[in-house]
Amino acid sequence: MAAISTASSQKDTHSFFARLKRVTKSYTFRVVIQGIVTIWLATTFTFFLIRLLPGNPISIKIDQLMQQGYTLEEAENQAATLYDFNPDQPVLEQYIVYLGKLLRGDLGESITSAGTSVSQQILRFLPWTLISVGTGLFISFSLGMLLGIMIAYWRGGLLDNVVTALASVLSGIPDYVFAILIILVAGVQLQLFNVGEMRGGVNPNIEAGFTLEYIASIIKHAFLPITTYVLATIGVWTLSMKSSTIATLGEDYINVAKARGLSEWRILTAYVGRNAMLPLVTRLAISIGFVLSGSVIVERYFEYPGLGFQLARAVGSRDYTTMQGIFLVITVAVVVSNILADLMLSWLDPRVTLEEK
Amino acid sequence: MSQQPLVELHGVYRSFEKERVRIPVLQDIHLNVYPNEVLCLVGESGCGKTTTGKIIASLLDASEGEVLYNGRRMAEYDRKERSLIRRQMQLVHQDPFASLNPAHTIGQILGYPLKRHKMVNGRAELRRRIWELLTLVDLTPPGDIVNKFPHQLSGGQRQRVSIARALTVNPKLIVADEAVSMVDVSIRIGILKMLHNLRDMFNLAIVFITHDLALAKYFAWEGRIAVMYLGRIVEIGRTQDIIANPAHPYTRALLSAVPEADPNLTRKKQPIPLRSDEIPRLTAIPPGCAFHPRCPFYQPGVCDVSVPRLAQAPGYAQDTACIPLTTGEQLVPYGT
Amino acid sequence: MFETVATTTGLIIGFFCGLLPLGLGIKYQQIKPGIIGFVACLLSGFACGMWGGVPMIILSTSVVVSYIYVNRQDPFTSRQSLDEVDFEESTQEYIVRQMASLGRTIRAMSRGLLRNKGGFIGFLGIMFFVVMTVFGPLVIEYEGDIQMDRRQPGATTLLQPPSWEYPLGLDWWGRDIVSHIVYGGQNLIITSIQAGVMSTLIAVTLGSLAALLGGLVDQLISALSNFILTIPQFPLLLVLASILEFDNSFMLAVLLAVLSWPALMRAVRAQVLSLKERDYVEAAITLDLGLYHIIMREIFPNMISYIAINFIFAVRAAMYAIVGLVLLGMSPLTEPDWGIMIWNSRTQGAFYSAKGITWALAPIVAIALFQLSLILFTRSLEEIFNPRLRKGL
Amino acid sequence: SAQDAPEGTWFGTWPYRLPPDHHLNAYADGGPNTNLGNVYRELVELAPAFYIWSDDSYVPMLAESWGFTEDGSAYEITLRSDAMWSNGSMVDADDVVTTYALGKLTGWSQFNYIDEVEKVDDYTVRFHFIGEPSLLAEQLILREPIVADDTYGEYAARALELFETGVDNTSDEWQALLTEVREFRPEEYIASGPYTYTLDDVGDSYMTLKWQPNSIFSDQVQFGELRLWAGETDSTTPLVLSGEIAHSTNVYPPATVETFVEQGLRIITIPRGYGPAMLFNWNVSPWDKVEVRQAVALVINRDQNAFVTNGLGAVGTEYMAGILDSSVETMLPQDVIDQLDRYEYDEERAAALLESVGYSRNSDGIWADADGNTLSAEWIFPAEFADFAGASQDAIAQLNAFGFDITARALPWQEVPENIRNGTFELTIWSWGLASPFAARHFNNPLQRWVTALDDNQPGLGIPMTEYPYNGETVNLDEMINNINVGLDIEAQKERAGEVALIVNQTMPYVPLNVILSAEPFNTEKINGLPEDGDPILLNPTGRDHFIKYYILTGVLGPAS
Amino acid sequence: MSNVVLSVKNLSMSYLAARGRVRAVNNVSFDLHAGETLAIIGESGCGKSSLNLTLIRQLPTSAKIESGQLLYTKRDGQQLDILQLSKKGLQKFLWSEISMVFQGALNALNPVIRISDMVYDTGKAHGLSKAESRKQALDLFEKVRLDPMRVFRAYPHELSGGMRQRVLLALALLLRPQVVIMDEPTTAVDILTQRSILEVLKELRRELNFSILFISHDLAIAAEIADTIATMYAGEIVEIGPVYEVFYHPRHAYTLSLLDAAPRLSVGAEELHSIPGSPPDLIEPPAGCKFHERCRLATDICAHTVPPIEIFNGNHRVSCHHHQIVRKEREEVIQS
Ligand SMILES: Nc1ncnc2c1ncn2[C@@H]1O[C@H](COP(=O)(O)OP(=O)(O)OP(=O)(O)O)[C@@H](O)[C@H]1O
Ligand SMILES: Nc1ncnc2c1ncn2[C@@H]1O[C@H](COP(=O)(O)OP(=O)(O)OP(=O)(O)O)[C@@H](O)[C@H]1O
Ligand SMILES: [Mg+2]
Ligand SMILES: [Mg+2]
Repeated sequence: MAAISTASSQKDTHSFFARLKRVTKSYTFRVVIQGIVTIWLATTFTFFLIRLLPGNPISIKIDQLMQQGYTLEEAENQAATLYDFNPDQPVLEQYIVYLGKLLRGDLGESITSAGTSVSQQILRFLPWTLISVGTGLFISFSLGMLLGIMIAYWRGGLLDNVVTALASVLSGIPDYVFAILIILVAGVQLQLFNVGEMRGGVNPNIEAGFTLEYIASIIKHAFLPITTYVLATIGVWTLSMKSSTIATLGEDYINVAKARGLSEWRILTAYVGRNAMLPLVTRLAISIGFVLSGSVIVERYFEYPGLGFQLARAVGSRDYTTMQGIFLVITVAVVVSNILADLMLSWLDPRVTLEEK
Repeated sequence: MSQQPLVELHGVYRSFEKERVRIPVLQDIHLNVYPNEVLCLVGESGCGKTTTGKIIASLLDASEGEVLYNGRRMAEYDRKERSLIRRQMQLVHQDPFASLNPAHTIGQILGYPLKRHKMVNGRAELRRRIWELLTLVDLTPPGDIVNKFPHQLSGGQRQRVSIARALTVNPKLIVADEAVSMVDVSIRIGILKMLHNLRDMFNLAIVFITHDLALAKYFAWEGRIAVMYLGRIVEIGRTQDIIANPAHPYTRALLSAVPEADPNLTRKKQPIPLRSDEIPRLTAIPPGCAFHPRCPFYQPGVCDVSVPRLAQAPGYAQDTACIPLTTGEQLVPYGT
Repeated sequence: MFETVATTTGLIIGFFCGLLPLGLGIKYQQIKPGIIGFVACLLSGFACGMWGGVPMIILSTSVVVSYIYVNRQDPFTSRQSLDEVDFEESTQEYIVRQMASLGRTIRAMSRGLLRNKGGFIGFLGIMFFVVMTVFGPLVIEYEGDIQMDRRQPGATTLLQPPSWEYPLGLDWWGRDIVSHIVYGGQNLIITSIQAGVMSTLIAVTLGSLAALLGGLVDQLISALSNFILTIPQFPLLLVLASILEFDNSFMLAVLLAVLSWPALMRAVRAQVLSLKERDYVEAAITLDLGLYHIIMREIFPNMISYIAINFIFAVRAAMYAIVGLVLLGMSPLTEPDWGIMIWNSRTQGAFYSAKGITWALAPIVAIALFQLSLILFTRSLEEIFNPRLRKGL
Repeated sequence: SAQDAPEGTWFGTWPYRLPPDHHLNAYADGGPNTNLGNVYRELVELAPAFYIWSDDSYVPMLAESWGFTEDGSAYEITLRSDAMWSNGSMVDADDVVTTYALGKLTGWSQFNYIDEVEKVDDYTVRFHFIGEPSLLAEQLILREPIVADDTYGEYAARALELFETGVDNTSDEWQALLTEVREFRPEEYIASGPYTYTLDDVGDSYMTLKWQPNSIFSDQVQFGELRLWAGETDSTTPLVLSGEIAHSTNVYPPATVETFVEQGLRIITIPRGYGPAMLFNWNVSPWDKVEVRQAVALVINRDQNAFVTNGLGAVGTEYMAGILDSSVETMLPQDVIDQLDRYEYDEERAAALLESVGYSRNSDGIWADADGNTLSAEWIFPAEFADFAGASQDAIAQLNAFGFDITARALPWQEVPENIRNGTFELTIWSWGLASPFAARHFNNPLQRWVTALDDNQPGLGIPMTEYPYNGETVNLDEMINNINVGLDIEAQKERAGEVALIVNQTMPYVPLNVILSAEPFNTEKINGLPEDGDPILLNPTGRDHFIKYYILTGVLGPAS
Repeated sequence: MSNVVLSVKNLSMSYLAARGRVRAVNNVSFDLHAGETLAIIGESGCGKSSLNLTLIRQLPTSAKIESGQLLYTKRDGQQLDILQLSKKGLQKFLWSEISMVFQGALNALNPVIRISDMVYDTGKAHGLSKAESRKQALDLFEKVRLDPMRVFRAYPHELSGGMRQRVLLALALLLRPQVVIMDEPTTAVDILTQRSILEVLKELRRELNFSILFISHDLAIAAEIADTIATMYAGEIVEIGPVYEVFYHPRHAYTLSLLDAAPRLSVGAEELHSIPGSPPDLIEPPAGCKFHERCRLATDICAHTVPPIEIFNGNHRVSCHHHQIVRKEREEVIQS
């Protein structure tokens, strides 16, 4: 019986259905479908959610104008025609229209800046978040790994005690506190840098381009937010890496490698480091997704033109379409970074094969 | 043996679904376990010994085929009876470190089943029973043991606790899954002897799972051995018959490969060379006789075509699953 | 939770509760544990009245009994053979024995607490905040109203820098910042703990269910957690916070819990899946000990340290989120509250004023210290719940 | 003229938006109105005239002369003939017509008063009134910046064509054109003022307005560029502190202002034109009872409340007449002023009032009626506005000390007006008064703003404006307010304002707590030419009539040497 | 026998534990000759692995070598004391002179890099070029009956347990050391795989002529491949001698008990005995002969006096008070 079934299953592989079955079972297919479904669900959820927010773009605008000293009459008349938004349209109808556009890759126009597409806005602001958050995460992850390995390898030493204590302290403080403290202490009190010059994403009078000056300016401006992100997250990475490394150090292959006379560097990197970082990769991916949405407060303090900054503005003015677009970006980022984590894990760890997962 | 078997496995198949791949672990197992007998399951790692043991102990269900307990299927019993039947089949695990909950004292470990199944009345009787059980498995003085946590005991002591725990519910059958392979050589025999004693005392049947043939031989000298290969039983019969006169090529290879604790004996042994060292994966079991790619007596066109069934071969007392043998042919080395 | 904060009645209750361990200690010459037991009863009675005193009687008496019991031979464990053993024991003896074992467990746990230096410092930190919120009000009066009379001649605000009279200075309303630090932790801490408890509960329940039941339930729970994990959390919280208009902080705790369980749920599920496969669980199944026993006695005790640690992390995360929400202008909490202090000091520009900087920093420091204590404390938790370190019953 | 830009730079702040949200279309959100605000926009696009508050007069900007026509049915302005746009074309009547054509299309409030904008000759434009002429309309006309025909002409022409056909603004054609106008993105910002900018000048942290030579003010101004730093209060504070900024229009909390003073910055205090008022929901008992409201007014110490609101930058309300105290003298007749109840702090009088409507203190010291209903309520306030939040918390504390039972709830600021509109509140705080020389506008906020100006399904404050109970009868308060500033007879307007003021004063439909001043930091190391304290120009409030606008244009302000 | 390669003299080592010093290796002396296979047998926890780690100085930081000499003679006759080597010197020395195959092949290979990388790493650390390493490795893979090219490119998880064990063997021989230490190299593998590894090992030994220090608790394997057997108990070598001597004429009660506890496959029904009790605490070992508490031959003298070391037939070294009784008993058993 077994003989027959194996033989026939080999024949099957050529039929159309078998191929279809293989496709539906393949990693890529599954991941893509799952990702799309998740994104759709999350999008739908947020769509209805944000329309439950009190106030709508028009009334918010009126109140803003009046805050600037316009009379109600003026403010209302101005605001009423400012936006192409009909608050009385049924939400379901809005949703269907939105979804239809989304399927065509159209994120719609910003409500509070008629004529500007949400994609334009996202293209404008996303890179800055990516630069700052990405670099921050990269630095804190790599530095945390390095420190973690080091203090685990020389555990019990002075370095270990100092770094562990410091990491514990750092991991106990929220990021926005770092943002405030950096500005206040380093900027205003100690005057270590010029607060004004450090704001924004790049110097205003620099030509955008692939020039040294431009890049230097980007780095300079991203410095403070990056420092904030690094300070806020490095402790956790260091401590996690430490415990992961300690676990790895107990493995036989490390002892064998030592006995084989390998250089300490080689052992530390290819044998300890690579194995110890495996459990951290998944967590790295999760954080990538989350920092995008978590940077609201920090970006606000540094006037950093990232997605969080724009999101805060959009929420404040109830710019539904922009909010929706940014939420979509964040959702996609979470989904994509999870996939990336899988890929990275399968690249780092040959035991993981995606097809089987 | 005309006795009513305790457990009967009729054409049992078992497979596991792992990451969307179906792994056929057991195929077409026919096996009876009789009261008070010793049955040894031997075979290489991953051949399905534990799975068989768990099916016997009703810890796992068969995917296909019938399992009868006392002649009836589990489903035919009512709730109460089922619980009783379950309890009559106990399993002793291989790893004495993992089989005792580190959070409980030995007294608690033994006390829970006693209390749960109302085997005792009152605290005094509970303590008396625990005492008896510990004495029974040679953990004396019991007072030293009851209040200890598992991590405070040695491996051998823990294994004894496991056995005592199995005894709390008055079982009829104990499946000892590699019960001594993780305890020290020097104390293995002690535990095995104790198992034998308990068997006599309580009329127990013991299914002894091991990969150590010498140990199997020692323990089941009066009983039976079933040799498994890739999810099938390839040979089953009285221990003495199999050891003296192994039929299946796989059994022969095994027996010839085992080193002996005696320099003269072991250096004189002639191992039967296999055609390949590679064990096929369960997901790609060779067609026909699963052993044929490695079998030194492989007969093309016979062995790789149809699956052999257990049957008595001429000249052998035991049952074996080898087509050439059961059809009365002589085994000739492949290629000659 | 601390509703019966430090009353005289509590003190009396605590005093009488403490007499039992003290008396026992004196009678059996275990003076030191007796006195410690007395003090523990006194303090906990003082802090929480009946709710603190009575449980503490049991705990402290057990500890004292465990010291006394060391010298007595257990008839059960001391004899060599079956015939000599007297298996009968009176209920009283039984209770005493059980108490001794409870006492020993407590002692083992406190040893675990002391073993890790960092963890112990964390514990002290937590205790500091607990004592501050519970007993602080005895010493320091809460100032909720504006104190116009503290306006100094010519001053344009009521802000004052630290002085002997007001060690942390005065806030914008001229109120003593110390009083707000002392009173302001309660709400935040309790809300965070509520959120932590709920999210841990949800995570543990759903995680265990998913792992134990498997199949469709498992898939549904996993899908739900995936979904929650992919929704952008922080903005979502922001939106929900303004939609739900929290009337009490409990709602906020619920919301935080609902959003934060998935990560822990996954871990618990994995944990239960692996525990489920443990041999001793299988043994319990063959012994037919029942599902309840398997979950509560076999699986749970081995997860407790993991759960406890994750509970701490959940509390931390909740506190982060609450303060973050406050900073974004969702301030569902009313004064006194550290988060609101940060908010107020920020809107009043205290960060940029030499007079106000302590107002701005005090709550931040308080929160950071509390969080740090929590983190450090997790190290001790591991030791406390490690059964390997518990010696004998 | 081939002259060079002046040397200096003005450092200001404004929370402008970043591209791509930032654009140059004055008729859409995200355009100059948003990005330059009412302070800086007129430095790019001049209005016909600038208003001086101290003597109620206009000084010319684009216009040369202005005034009502003889019969009063129209208003006429004549533009200066030498005014030029930055692209070289002249500022003429066509620009005005264009400005208003699109204004009408986008629904400007000027068209509540004017009917038609007629080009008389190249430099003269006539505005025809719908009804009676009014001084209010005059101000609207004179203070509206004029946009360039070169930029908007095409759309204006189409708008005018559309108006010819007689369709109204609900029609598809109208909406289609409106959408087109909204989405229009001018490439160049054509300026009549001495400054202009391109989108390249908009940076993440500041934008730069650059000098251009063609304006009538170009040779007067002393700054070669205006640098506007982005950001709201919290992110600009460090900049002010580090001396980066010459002047900021942001609202800084008093503690920060105090620090500014310590840093050597000059603080100039000018009117802001509003203050916090305690608002009642009239649909919720007992807040519809005049005695209760009066009692409330009596037991809040308004000076203390002002101090908590904004330190020395707020003044407790004195006259309680619904008109900003600074304007009471000029807007009301003296006999009315004498009759006004000042609601001095008086617990006994308040207690008597409450007892007169059946309240007494219960055992907890809380006021309760015969059925035991206490005077309890929830008070919502905007969390982000430190001043309003402070005022609320203080008022609540004071009321509770007297025996009310009020709980506070902070909300994101956007939610407070939303709740007011929907009538879903009991007590709250929002602004009262307005920086306007017209009494009607003072009364408008909050009386009309939160009642008659709302949609039909929005209960707002629940005040019966058209049947307002007063002295045992009802009056149409709404109409009374609307009529105040009609016509050109100033004395009659005073009388009418007086009647309303008395009603407000005696019935306390809301409690005007205090008036907030704008304490603005100026860095004298960066600028020169600031007015001395007490200079009449400092009566100009912040915002649209901010004095720096006038001083920059006329070159009074210049860089510090 | 020919010249001595490794001479261990009075080696003692202990671990620092919470309760005190764990004397895991106690005054151990033996000589390992060129081409000789020395098997060390003993119960779990008796210090076999600790001895091994001490020889190559790969002990954890909590361990301390207290005394002794490890004299090693290089091929060119140069003699050195391993304990005196500098860190650098040791790095060069290990693997090129002494290499080892660790207990538990599963974990001895880095799971995330290819076998080839591990080969290159090892080669590079000892000055071999990539090409040389590769050539050597492929050659050795061939010798241990692996498919060289496939294995060379594989990741560890792609290989079966037996293959991994052989890879480790090949890796150990990469630099042609004189001595290979093997710590239970076949415990975790199946009988047939174990057989093939043993065959490979024998072949390699014949071809490459290296000495083996073989650590095992399996008497049978020791019986099969060892030239000399050393019995270890509680950190001490209690008996050492040629394999036939030790198996057929043992002189230590512990060795005798071990032999009594080892089942043999081809012997039929046997009477076996386990050793009662468990190995002594290495922190506070018993006085006198450390085995006396578990020894059925023990007399008073055993409890007080440490038995002297006695040498029989020139190379059979024993320390047991009752060596004569032992010898007699065993001979009786063999006779029967
Ligand atoms: N729960 C399970 N899920 C998936 N696969 C399983 C499961 N249990 C066992 N298997 C697989 O079934 C096969 C046989 O397992 P089993 O434990 O019965 O073998 P065994 O003969 O006892 O091996 P060993 O000697 O290693 O204990 C193995 O390949 C194993 O991976
Ligand atoms: N790092 C360590 N610290 C403290 N004690 C140790 C350490 N390693 C081993 N020991 C102890 O030293 C003794 C000898 O251990 P070792 O591992 O050498 O035994 P073994 O004979 O190799 O046992 P097995 O057969 O189980 O491998 C044991 O009692 C063990 O508990
Ligand atoms: Mg098994
Ligand atoms: Mg070992």
